[in-house]
Amino acid sequence: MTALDTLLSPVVMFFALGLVAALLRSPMDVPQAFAKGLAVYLMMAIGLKGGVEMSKTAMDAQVFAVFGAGIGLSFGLPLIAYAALRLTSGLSKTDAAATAGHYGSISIVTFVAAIDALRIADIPSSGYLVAVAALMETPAIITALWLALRGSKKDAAEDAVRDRGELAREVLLNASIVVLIGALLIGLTAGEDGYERLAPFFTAPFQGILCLFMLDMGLNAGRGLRRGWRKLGVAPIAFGLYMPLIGASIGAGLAVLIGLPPGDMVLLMVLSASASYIAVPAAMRLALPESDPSVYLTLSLGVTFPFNIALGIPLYIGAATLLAGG
Amino acid sequence: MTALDTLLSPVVMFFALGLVAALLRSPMDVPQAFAKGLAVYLMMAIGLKGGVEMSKTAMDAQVFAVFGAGIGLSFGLPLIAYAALRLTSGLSKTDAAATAGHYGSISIVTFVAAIDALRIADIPSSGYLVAVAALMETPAIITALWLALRGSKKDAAEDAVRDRGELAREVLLNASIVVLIGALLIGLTAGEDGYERLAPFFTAPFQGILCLFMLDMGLNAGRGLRRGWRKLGVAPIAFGLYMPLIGASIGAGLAVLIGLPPGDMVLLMVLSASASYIAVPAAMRLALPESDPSVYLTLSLGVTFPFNIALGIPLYIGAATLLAGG
Amino acid sequence: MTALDTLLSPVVMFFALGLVAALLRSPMDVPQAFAKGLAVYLMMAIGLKGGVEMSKTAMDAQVFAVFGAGIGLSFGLPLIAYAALRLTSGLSKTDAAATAGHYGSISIVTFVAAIDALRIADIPSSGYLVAVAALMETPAIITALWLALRGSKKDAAEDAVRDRGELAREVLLNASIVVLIGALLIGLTAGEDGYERLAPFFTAPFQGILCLFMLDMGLNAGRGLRRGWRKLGVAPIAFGLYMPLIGASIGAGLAVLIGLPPGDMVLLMVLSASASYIAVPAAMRLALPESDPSVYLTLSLGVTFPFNIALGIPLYIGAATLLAGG
Amino acid sequence: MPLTASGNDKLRLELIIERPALRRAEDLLREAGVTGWTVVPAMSGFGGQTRWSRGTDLSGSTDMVVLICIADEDALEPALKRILELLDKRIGVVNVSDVRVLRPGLF
Amino acid sequence: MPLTASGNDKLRLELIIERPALRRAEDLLREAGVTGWTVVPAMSGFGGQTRWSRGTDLSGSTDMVVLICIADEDALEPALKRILELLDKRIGVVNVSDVRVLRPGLF
Amino acid sequence: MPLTASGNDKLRLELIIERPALRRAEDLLREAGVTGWTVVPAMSGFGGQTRWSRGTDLSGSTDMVVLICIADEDALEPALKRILELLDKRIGVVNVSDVRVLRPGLF
Ligand SMILES: Nc1ncnc2c1ncn2[C@@H]1O[C@H](COP(=O)(O)O)[C@@H](O)[C@H]1O
Ligand SMILES: Nc1ncnc2c1ncn2[C@@H]1O[C@H](COP(=O)(O)O)[C@@H](O)[C@H]1O
Ligand SMILES: Nc1ncnc2c1ncn2[C@@H]1O[C@H](COP(=O)(O)O)[C@@H](O)[C@H]1O
Ligand code: NA
Ligand code: NA
Ligand code: NA
Repeated sequence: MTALDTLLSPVVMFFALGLVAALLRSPMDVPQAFAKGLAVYLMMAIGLKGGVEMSKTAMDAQVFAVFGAGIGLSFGLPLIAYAALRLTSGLSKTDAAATAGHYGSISIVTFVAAIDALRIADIPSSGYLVAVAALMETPAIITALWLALRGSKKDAAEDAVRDRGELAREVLLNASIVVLIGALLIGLTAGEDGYERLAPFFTAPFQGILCLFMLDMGLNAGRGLRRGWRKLGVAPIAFGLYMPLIGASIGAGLAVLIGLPPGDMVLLMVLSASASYIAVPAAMRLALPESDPSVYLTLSLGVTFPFNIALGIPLYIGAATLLAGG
Repeated sequence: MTALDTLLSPVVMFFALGLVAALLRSPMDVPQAFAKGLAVYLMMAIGLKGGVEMSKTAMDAQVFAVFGAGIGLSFGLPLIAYAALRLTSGLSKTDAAATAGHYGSISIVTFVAAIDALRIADIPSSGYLVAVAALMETPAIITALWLALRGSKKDAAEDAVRDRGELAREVLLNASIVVLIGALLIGLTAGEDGYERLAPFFTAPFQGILCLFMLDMGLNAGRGLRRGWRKLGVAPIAFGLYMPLIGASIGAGLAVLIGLPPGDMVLLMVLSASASYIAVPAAMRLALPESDPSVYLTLSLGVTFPFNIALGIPLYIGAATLLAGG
Repeated sequence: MTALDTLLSPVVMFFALGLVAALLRSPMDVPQAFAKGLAVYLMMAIGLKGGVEMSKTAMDAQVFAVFGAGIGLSFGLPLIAYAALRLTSGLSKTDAAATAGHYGSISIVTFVAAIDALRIADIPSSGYLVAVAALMETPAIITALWLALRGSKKDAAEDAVRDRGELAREVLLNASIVVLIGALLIGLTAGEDGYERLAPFFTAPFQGILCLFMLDMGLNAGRGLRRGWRKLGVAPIAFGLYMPLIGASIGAGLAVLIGLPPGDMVLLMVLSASASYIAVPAAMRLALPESDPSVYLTLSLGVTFPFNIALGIPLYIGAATLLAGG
Repeated sequence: MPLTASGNDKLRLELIIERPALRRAEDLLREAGVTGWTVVPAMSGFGGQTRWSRGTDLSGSTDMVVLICIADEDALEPALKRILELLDKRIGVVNVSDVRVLRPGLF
Repeated sequence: MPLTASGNDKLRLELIIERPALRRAEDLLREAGVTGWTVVPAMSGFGGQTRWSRGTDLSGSTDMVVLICIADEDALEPALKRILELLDKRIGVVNVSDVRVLRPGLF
Repeated sequence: MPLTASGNDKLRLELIIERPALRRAEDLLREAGVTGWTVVPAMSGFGGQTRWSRGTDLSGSTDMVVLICIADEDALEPALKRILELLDKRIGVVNVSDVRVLRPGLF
């Protein structure tokens, strides 16, 4: 059974190990510098592999349709998220907008875990979805800022404008965009041949390094949750659980319209369902300093990330095989 | 010849390189965050491998006998160490108790180096000894606290009790216990099949990473020795050399009683002979702040660790092949 | 075509990626501790491989001639560099001497990139050039100090003498010398057999790790350049571009005299052409504190390093095949 | 001791601020003509209700830093007014104390 | 300048303490009602006889940290008494100085 | 409060200096009889014209560190004279302030 296989994959189990250790207040940690280095490695690896795969197939209309869908999802999902938060939770306009932005953007680690799960389930997927992931990082931030600053005092908007240059750099040139897009292009140029020489570093140890990284993610998620959950009411926590399902459903709908094969459908669902915890919080601290980081960090890293890793991904795989494989 | 082979193994030579560089006051260092990350890797690797091996064999009475022996050694060895230190060295009651605790507990890097040496010598060993290593980390701390606080002013004991929660977490949930036990369970669940996918990360580069880590250990041991040796008299330094032999002998005796094969006997000897320099010092700073860290850190990392790596392990392998293979 | 192949090798492209990201002021970075750890790995890897190769061939007169040539180049090149700088740039005596010292010493990462380029071009080279690299690190520093302190007030010279011990340790026992020489000796002792067990860590992932490291080098070079170029006039920047060519030419001349095969000639040219940005700046801050680090760091890391990686190495390979293969 | 000479009295500004706001604070200082400062990374902190510690937040956006700036009162005063504005919506703590310096000409 | 207004005077506590004792010190501060502090990691130090430096001791148990706390005298006084007790057997150095703050209401 | 007792007044030296010069500064302090200090790593800084930040310079030779030393005026005075000489050609900033300590006997 796919779902159980995924749940018992070493990647998920190491995440669970970290989560449990943090909830029990273990003093252990994976040094931040080491984990960040591993994150750069993971992004290089999926970028290169995606590029090599893209070098083998033509860019047809379907690919551009998925690019468009991804950008549309990133712009649009925060609107739904904002409405849901304003209606159900007591969050302020600013906090709701900032949080909504996280759910339009993506979590690259969730994406990587989904690629791993697809491999276990033996479902093929396309390399260009790495590009879709990079394209979906940023648009959500624009929607979030628009939601927060619309009709606000001149003051706040002015602030945001003054920091525009810095914000643009932070958002368009952050590590994941630079490394993903860069490695994708390098993979495209290097092609199958060039990749072969790099494969011993980038293919073979991928799963193992992902395990080590997931252990750290579990520790982070658990600590975030332990420190932040008190500040969150029931409504925001519920939002962190149902919003990925809304995102995944819309992603799946678009994938069916475009006619994507099941593997690619799963990845588009995962991108829609996942929430950012690196690029978007950094942008929000810069542009909306009065927003409360403990709300969005706890939700995206402490609630939505574990949900997607443990339950979401198997669920999306199940749904996609039903929808596409029918 | 086994002993020379071990001495000239790259793992031992890189340790020697670091040690010599530090004694010559080289400014070089391996960044702490990187070395700590590698340590987590090493523990994941031996935990997973141990778990996979355990998944293939039944847990019989002998296994439980070794668990019991390990726990008993960890509780008991500090009593011998304490008596030796109080009789021969001028160390205060607190310092002697704190130091004794280190020698009941274990050094996981020494254990890993021993596994490597066994592989060079082509002697098989069992996966469950990783669990024994984890079990032996903690009991010694309880003995040390009892030795130090027995009959002391209400004050100190009260302190220790007040921090009990923190101490328990520090001691029972430290990185090596969490990662060793966690990876062992994950290896058990994943079994041979799941491990195959992880093997490229966890088996192939193991020796190389161990070399890199050993270079750092050599630097640490050398620096610790250079800074701390002046504070130590001849008696404590002698203790750091003969105590591992006492520990190994008792470990070997128990192994003979249980009827362990030579590889497992070596590992039990190494666990008994090695001294902690991560978990126990942290616990002692917390529970016995008036103890002097430069005594126990210098002894365990600067004296006993190098002794075991360079001379102890080949010696224990030789003894075990004599005793068990006779 | 060799030159284009080298330019489009993943290693060079990842360097370019980092350089561009830094020039566009991307906030991304590879954690320093992680990059430093990778650097130790790279040096261990080339040291070990060099040592294993040396264990297979005899040390003949030619080898010692190359050792002598390397030491001579390191002592001598700073004299040329100093003259060039004093004649063309407005740099003070101290700054010119300090900068000159960098160009007599070597950049180990450039050396590693050249080994990689030789592999792509399928040109063999000898292991003992790793030893030449280590030998060339230091002599240039002595020439630089002599140039700077010659005829200076007693004061400055006295300072330099007072710190002699520290300076000697900094210079003779820095990370790259310790690790290169140490790993070389370990590789020599271990020989082909011992290396086989380490190969999965040290051979297979080499290129991939070099890519990751080069991304970081690109970021560093770009940032150094962006911050420092304003302080530099046209003459020093031109020096950073023509000095490697001078160095490479002299290196090539000596290689022709000694009768080196093309691969070894390339490596000697690269060592002569490259400039230090780790060992020498550290020594200069210690011994010539009044020298301006932004001059020599910007030149060696921001100008000469990228030049060698992108254009120099293919050029030297082309020249060497002409000269030696003619 | 040279420390008691006149002109040696300076102010020491210590600004504990979240890392994303650091660049803005630095720009303000530079615009106000302050000639130097040094930034030290914090590893954890507590503020009324919540604890943070470096490494738990992967984005680093809640990390705090400590900016230390030695300056003349004349240079610092205009900078402080603008920093007060900056801090309005930001997380941050600022304190100023009297210090003596050895090389007064530098500031 | 707002710095000279009354109520702006606070104390700055600087506690240099070994990392394993940090949590206890923080608990004492919190129990005494202090509302905020920031902790900065040290990289090395010297104390009479021995030098330590981060990274040599793998357990990190001899690492020192610097806790900076801006607070009212009223809040700090009870905390200091208990910290003095804590330091009795511990390794640590504590100093207090006078500072002025910009937003006095926060403390 | 014990802080106002006589003998509690000490000086706090804060030396912001480039890392390669740290060992020399420490030697000077030790020779002058100062009994303890703590060093904190800086992550970035600005000084008139150029910004530096840790990690960009691979040699670490332009990294700055902050040395904090609590000491008696008597012990510090001779040390300061020599540090002033050291700083002559070096990059560095030094300030001294008045603090009160809890355990005056230690210094
Ligand atoms: N009184 C204080 N003294 C020193 N640092 C403080 C103080 N109050 C707050 N901080 C720092 O500012 C951060 C955010 O504070 P807050 O906005 O109150 O949550 C804390 O985590 C501390 O690092
Ligand atoms: N006077 C002082 N000023 C600043 N830090 C100090 C001082 N004395 C001791 N320390 C710090 O406290 C640590 C332990 O000191 P000690 O207990 O004297 O060995 C030292 O390594 C320093 O980090
Ligand atoms: N006024 C100041 N306050 C604090 N740190 C300073 C000051 N001036 C310089 N620095 C530090 O000293 C370094 C070198 O300064 P400079 O020699 O002026 O380039 C800077 O990058 C800062 O880290
Ligand atoms: Na999303
Ligand atoms: Na033991
Ligand atoms: Na050179």
